[in-house]
Amino acid sequence: MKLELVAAKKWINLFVEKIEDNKSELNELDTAIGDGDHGTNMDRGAKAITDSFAKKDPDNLSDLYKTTAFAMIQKVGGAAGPLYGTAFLDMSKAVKTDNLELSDLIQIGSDGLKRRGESDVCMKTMIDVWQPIATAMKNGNFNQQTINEALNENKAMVATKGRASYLEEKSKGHIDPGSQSSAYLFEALLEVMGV
Amino acid sequence: MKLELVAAKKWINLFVEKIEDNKSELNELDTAIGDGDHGTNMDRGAKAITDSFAKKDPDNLSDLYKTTAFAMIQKVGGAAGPLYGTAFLDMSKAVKTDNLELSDLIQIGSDGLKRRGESDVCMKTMIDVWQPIATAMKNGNFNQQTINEALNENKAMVATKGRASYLEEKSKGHIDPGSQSSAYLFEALLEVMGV
Amino acid sequence: MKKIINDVENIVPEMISGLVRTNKNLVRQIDGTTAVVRNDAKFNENKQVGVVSGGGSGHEPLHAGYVGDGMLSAAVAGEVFTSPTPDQIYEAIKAVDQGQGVLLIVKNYSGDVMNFDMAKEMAEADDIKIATIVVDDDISVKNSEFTQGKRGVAGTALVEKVVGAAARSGMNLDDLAKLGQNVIDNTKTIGIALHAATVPAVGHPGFELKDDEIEYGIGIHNERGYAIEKIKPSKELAHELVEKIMDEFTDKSGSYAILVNGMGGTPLMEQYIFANDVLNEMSSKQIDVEYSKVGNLVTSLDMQGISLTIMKADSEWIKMLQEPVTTIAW
Amino acid sequence: MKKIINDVENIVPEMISGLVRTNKNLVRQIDGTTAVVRNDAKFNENKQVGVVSGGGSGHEPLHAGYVGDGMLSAAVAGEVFTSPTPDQIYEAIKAVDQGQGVLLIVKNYSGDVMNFDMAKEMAEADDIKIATIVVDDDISVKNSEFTQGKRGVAGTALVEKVVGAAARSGMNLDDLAKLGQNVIDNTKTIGIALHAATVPAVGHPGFELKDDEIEYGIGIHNERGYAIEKIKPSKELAHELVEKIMDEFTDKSGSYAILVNGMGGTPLMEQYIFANDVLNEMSSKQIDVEYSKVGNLVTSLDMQGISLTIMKADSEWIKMLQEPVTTIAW
Ligand SMILES: Nc1ncnc2c1ncn2[C@@H]1O[C@H](COP(=O)(O)OP(=O)(O)O)[C@@H](O)[C@H]1O
Ligand SMILES: Nc1ncnc2c1ncn2[C@@H]1O[C@H](COP(=O)(O)OP(=O)(O)O)[C@@H](O)[C@H]1O
Ligand SMILES: [Mg+2]
Ligand SMILES: [Mg+2]
Ligand SMILES: [Mg+2]
Ligand SMILES: [Mg+2]
Repeated sequence: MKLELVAAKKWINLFVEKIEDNKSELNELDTAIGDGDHGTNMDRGAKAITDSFAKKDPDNLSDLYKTTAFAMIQKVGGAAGPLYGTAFLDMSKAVKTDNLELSDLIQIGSDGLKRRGESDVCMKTMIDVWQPIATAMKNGNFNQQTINEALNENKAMVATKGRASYLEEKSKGHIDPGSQSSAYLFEALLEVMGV
Repeated sequence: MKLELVAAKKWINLFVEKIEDNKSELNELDTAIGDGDHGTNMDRGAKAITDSFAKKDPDNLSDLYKTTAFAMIQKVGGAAGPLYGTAFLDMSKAVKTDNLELSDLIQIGSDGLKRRGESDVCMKTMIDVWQPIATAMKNGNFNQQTINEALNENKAMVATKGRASYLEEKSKGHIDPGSQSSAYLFEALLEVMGV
Repeated sequence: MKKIINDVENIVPEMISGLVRTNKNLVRQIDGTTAVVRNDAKFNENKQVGVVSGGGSGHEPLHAGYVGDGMLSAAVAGEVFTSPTPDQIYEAIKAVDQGQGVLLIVKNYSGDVMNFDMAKEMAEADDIKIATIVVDDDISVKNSEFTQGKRGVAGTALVEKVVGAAARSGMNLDDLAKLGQNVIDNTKTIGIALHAATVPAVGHPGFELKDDEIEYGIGIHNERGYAIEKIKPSKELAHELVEKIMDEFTDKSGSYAILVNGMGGTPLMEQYIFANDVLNEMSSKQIDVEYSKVGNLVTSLDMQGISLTIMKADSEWIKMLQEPVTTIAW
Repeated sequence: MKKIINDVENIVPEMISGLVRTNKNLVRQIDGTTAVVRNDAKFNENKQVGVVSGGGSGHEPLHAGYVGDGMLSAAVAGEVFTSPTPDQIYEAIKAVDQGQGVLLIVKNYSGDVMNFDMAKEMAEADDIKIATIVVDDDISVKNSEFTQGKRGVAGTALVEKVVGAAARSGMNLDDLAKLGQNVIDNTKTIGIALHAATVPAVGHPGFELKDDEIEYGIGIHNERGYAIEKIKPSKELAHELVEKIMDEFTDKSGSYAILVNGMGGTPLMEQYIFANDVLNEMSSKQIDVEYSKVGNLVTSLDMQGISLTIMKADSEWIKMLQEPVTTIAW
């Protein structure tokens, strides 16, 4: 399956909505094992996306993802800004000439996260959501269950990257905030895909 | 009635005891309408008196009051130090050649307070205890009742001197801490007088 | 009460010892006292009027933090919130007198006034010339015959800065006292508290405020203020405090200096936000601010709160405020 | 939560505006950013390697308070506890580059590292020479492959001081980066909290401690530490922290510098008492302390607590720590 411009725009807009609705929940998750700002950071990014779209409505896929990336890079800060920013920037570059299968697109985003964060799955970061979803898409069985399972596994992990890693064993039993915001991204995608 | 050396020494020692026993109560009174340190201040003075007596046991009345005065001046600080210090220093000077009637002695102390504090009765300070007691002594009717009434009147006053005066009307309904410590001084005196 | 201390009785000597040992090039402690005096080469060469201040502890960095070239010659620390004793002040006076006399800067509390007075009498017996100025910048207390008079609060730091600069420049004792009094008359402060201070010997906050309340007009010793209100945005606080203070100046022309002072438990972040709002207020009133300073200058232990000081200052005073000094904390 | 602020969203721009407007002679703000850059005459004449630091806000006076002659060329403020964005850092780099390149001083947090890295890539595309040093002085976190590595905390201020002095003296970019890394390797910090900080956007403290508890090993963003214990006298705290830090130095000879740092809500009084105890500990271990500094240098909003930094510093570094600087807050 490929996502065309209209659907992709709806995806990003739904993501923006979900972030705004769950700002305090994300802050609370980050208060438990981080520094309490992930909701505030992502909300700033969400508002920046809306502003950018209002200023210039993206008229092709590459532009849509690039605009999203720049809003995140320029407004989010923290760890989440460069991470989401790099994922979407890489996705934007990849669809410059041709659209891609969703599974390939998300895999490219996931690889961007790994490169920017010098990290991988099982370190209790948002990669624990992106990578299993990219894989599930490739296998044709991406659904809400995929997201829930990814979050559950993430919750049980001990962090080895990001702020939560300072807590070592004590990071267990909490959902990583970046994984939760990524879960919203993919729940938005599910809605758009109509699954 | 006159107080001779042995009785006078007992008086000061009893005062020291009462101050030490009631340090936190005096701090609490001062917390309500001052800055919370009157008990700590007086306790420091009390310990200094004991130390001075241990170093050199005063062998005449003038020396006894002077040692008390110096301990207060050098160790108490705040408002209470110079006030008690001046009262006892003036009393020490007055008994240099001859002992005095108690009523005259306390009147001299009370006058010392007024001079040092540029203050008088009805300003909600320790003078509200010293002055009525000096007067009662002159009239031959000094007893526990005198002290209680002085404190009661003091409690009802609005402060116009010292820190409590910043509270204006709100200083009403609290006993002035310096008046309470002076009450201990005169309760100690009552015990020594055997009334 | 949770505090990083040892015995409550030793708080002041241990604090002064820590301050002196970490600043040996700037200050030394006078033996047997908790008084701190300049320890720089220039001090011993120079002949200037000595400037001595002091008062209860708990207002750090006031006063010891302001000892040094261009500000105080010595500072005397009393117990927490308690005036120092006359003998300590007397020792400080003797340590700084260079034959031109000594100016005492006293905050207007009966304890401080009485103890400095006794010290003055002791020094005068040694033929040391002494003048005293009493700082009473807190406009939240009315200056009437029914009170002790206004309190000395954060404006004290500005007074010490101007007087210190003038003393360094060689001004004589009489003129210095006149200048100091003039500065005091043109310096007005008001403070608010979000949370009272905890005096170590007492062990609990001096008063309680609800989660959404602030108190206007508090002193620096947990003295209660004149009103409790719901907390407001910084902008509105700035508006109210600026109005209140500027009302005290009959002639609003000329230039001004401001000090936004943290009470000890309030982060610099909030102080800068408030300072920004104060400057907005001042410029909307077309009042010319030529000097501004922000920080924990005159604190009240761990109190959360802020005070605003406005000084009507001609260009000479502004210059004196700006001059570099060599102190621990200015 | 009671704070003197306006909208939570505007905390950082309003704070930076307050800081810049009250220090116009020292710093200016780069248009459209919350980056602050030197504004003194000497800066524009001088040709030196630029030194840029930055990070999340809430640690004031770090970093903007250290911009000035002899320390930082510019500082970039992110949102509260949030790394600044690459474009802001990039603007600061461009504003300070004088042809000799720019050194970035970054605290070791994934957000800071990533955003400074992106800014570096942007600047290098403009042919500006960039070197980066990453401060990781917090020994309470083990430096293993299983964590992000050690955190950058209060030692950052000392690193900025030494590197700033060397940059002023004309050291080139490569040597400066080498010096900086060497200083970092010899700087160790550990912190304790009595009360967690309240992030304005969250509205409640990051964690709760009982009335008699302290937490060892906390970070400057409310990161939990390694142990909760009953509060102890300052002496015992000093003993434990000094032991823990000195264990990290294999060779205990030579001279040392110490920094006793308040976390924002802890009065100077307690900091000096603790410093006194630290100096006692050091001298009982016959360790030679040649420089010491006390104050709220690297804070964590309104956190109550303290950190101790010990740096093994040869006489040249000690001299660089002592050199006067012209900044808002050093
Ligand atoms: N090195 C990394 N690799 C991948 N993801 C990371 C890394 N570091 C942090 N993250 C992600 O970033 C999230 C934190 O984002 P945020 O709270 O906005 O930034 P900060 O940690 O700077 O406050 C974490 O929950 C985690 O998912
Ligand atoms: N001007 C004054 N005249 C007489 N008594 C005074 C005066 N000022 C203060 N006092 C007395 O001193 C007491 C306060 O002493 P203390 O708490 O030890 O000092 P401080 O007020 O400096 O903290 C008051 O309760 C009052 O009785
Ligand atoms: Mg975070
Ligand atoms: Mg008192
Ligand atoms: Mg007192
Ligand atoms: Mg953050």
